[in-house]
Amino acid sequence: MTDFLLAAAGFILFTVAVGLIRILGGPSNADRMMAAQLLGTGGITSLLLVASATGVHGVEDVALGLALLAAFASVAFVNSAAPPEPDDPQRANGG
Amino acid sequence: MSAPTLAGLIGAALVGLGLYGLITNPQPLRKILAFNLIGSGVFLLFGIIARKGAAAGFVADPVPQAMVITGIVVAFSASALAIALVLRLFQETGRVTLRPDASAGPPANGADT
Amino acid sequence: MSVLQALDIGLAALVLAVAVWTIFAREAFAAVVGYVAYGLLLSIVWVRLFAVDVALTEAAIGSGVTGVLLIGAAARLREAEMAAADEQPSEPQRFWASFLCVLVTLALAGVVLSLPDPAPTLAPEAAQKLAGTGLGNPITAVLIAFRSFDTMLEKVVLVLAVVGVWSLAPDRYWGGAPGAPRAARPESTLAFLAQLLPPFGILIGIHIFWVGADEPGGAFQGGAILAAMWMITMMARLTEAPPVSSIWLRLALIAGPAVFLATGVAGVAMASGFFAYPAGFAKPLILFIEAFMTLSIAVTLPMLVAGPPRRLPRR
Amino acid sequence: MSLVLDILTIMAICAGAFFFFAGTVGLLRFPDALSRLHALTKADNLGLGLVVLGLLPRTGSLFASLKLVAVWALIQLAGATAAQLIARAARRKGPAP
Repeated sequence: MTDFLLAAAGFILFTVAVGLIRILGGPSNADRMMAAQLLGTGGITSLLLVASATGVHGVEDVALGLALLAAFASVAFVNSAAPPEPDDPQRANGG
Repeated sequence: MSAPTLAGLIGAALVGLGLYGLITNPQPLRKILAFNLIGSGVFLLFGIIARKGAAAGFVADPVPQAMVITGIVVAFSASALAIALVLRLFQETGRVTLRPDASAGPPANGADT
Repeated sequence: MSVLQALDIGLAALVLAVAVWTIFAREAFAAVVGYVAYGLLLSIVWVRLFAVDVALTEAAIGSGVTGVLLIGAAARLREAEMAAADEQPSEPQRFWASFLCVLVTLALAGVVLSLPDPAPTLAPEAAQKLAGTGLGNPITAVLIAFRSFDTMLEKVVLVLAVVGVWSLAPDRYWGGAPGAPRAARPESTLAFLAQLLPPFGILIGIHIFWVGADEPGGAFQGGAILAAMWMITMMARLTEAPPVSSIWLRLALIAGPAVFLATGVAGVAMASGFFAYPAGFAKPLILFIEAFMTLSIAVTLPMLVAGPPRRLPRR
Repeated sequence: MSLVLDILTIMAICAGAFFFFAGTVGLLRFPDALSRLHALTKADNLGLGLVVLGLLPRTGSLFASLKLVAVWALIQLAGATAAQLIARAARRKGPAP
């Protein structure tokens, strides 16, 4: 049973990670964010499986914290599309 | 190879990788990321010492773990300060270069000096 | 090779791959997304090292406040960073840099491989003194009882970082509110999330702080989650960042270190010395200190992310 | 009884792993951002949900089981809102070309 749980954890982690590494290159920032979101869910899943298999206690709270904050990167990404702050130099002369 | 040793080797590789990024990446934000990689590599080295020091019924030595927790919080506050500095530099000059010979860029609109 | 070993090696390869991406990606935004993913993978590594407290800290700080801080900065600096990317160092410089880095890595790897097993450890001492504190979680005991001075100073570092960030404000904004990370316009989806999440988040944050006495958790982890909850209400424009001149904000920022230091000084009179707790009262005192520390961390982290004041002060 | 539970665990986790696989394949193969998002949310909802279902018999206490269910519920919420937000950003063509 332990080996099965570990194998499942490895399988899930690797499918989502392959997705992440492939998608980090783009095409768009929205795609990168999606890949990170998928890795977040897959990561939590593998964390629970690994903890259940290796008998580490208290991992539910780690998963709970990660699940609570899962949307934060995406929210920050969407907010970052906001227009520049009034004090920022114009984007056009940034270089 | 045991899990702690493996984690220690990743830690060593992360320190090297982060150091390379810190030296060669010209952008300040990337340097901050690289510096954080070095930090997490060092934390992992602490982690293996903690795990290998498991004794007295504990799965790992609590002292290095507590130091890593302190370290993570301090690393975050240092990164936040560094990013605030970079953003201020950008506000003032419109660029974020660290080259000493680069003169101030186009005048920033409305920024105080 | 067992399944567990295969998983460990795979996880190690993955962490390294994402780290390499973070260093070598062309665009800053892609590197930052890589770094956020890296933080999540790292918390799995910490669980494999049986360091659940550290995994919890990494999860709470790494995926909440750090992500918001870095993604916001990457978006604002996009063009400027692109321009700076042209200043790549020359070939020989890169060669010598990589040479140095390989040397450092090899030296550290040598140290790792030559570590004695079992390593020198303070676990027996910690276990022996743990009973005197009444706590069940040795890491909380180390943080708040055995190395309390260290932890108190670390709180001071957080306050100093806030002072440093605030001191970057242009003069005319001094006393105003920070430009909190926020949406360009109110969005109903985001507001929905920001209304639904905090009740659960506050519950979970306080739970993690409270169980920290006996199980993995504690003031940092709980405080970081509470901080994230305050931040999402600011990001959804449901709340505004308070002006830096607010007396309540300042009191909340220093409450943790101040109570900690006061308790430590009181130890000179009430117990055996500086930062000593009177016998029998250790656990309630530790929880008392941790409660204020949780509050301070919950206020400090969003202030660090929000940056210096960017709004004119109200007169 | 425990054999039945073990079989349930194995079946649920296998099904969950399949949804993660499908989600990644969708992320890599679908032509546009919105369909990729569609594939992604399936993995969020069903992948994690089925794995949590499979792990429930293995948790020691009722409280731990409740926490697992809460993890799933929170990921549902995060996944649904993040998908909405990313979709809107993608339709605005995103912040960067």
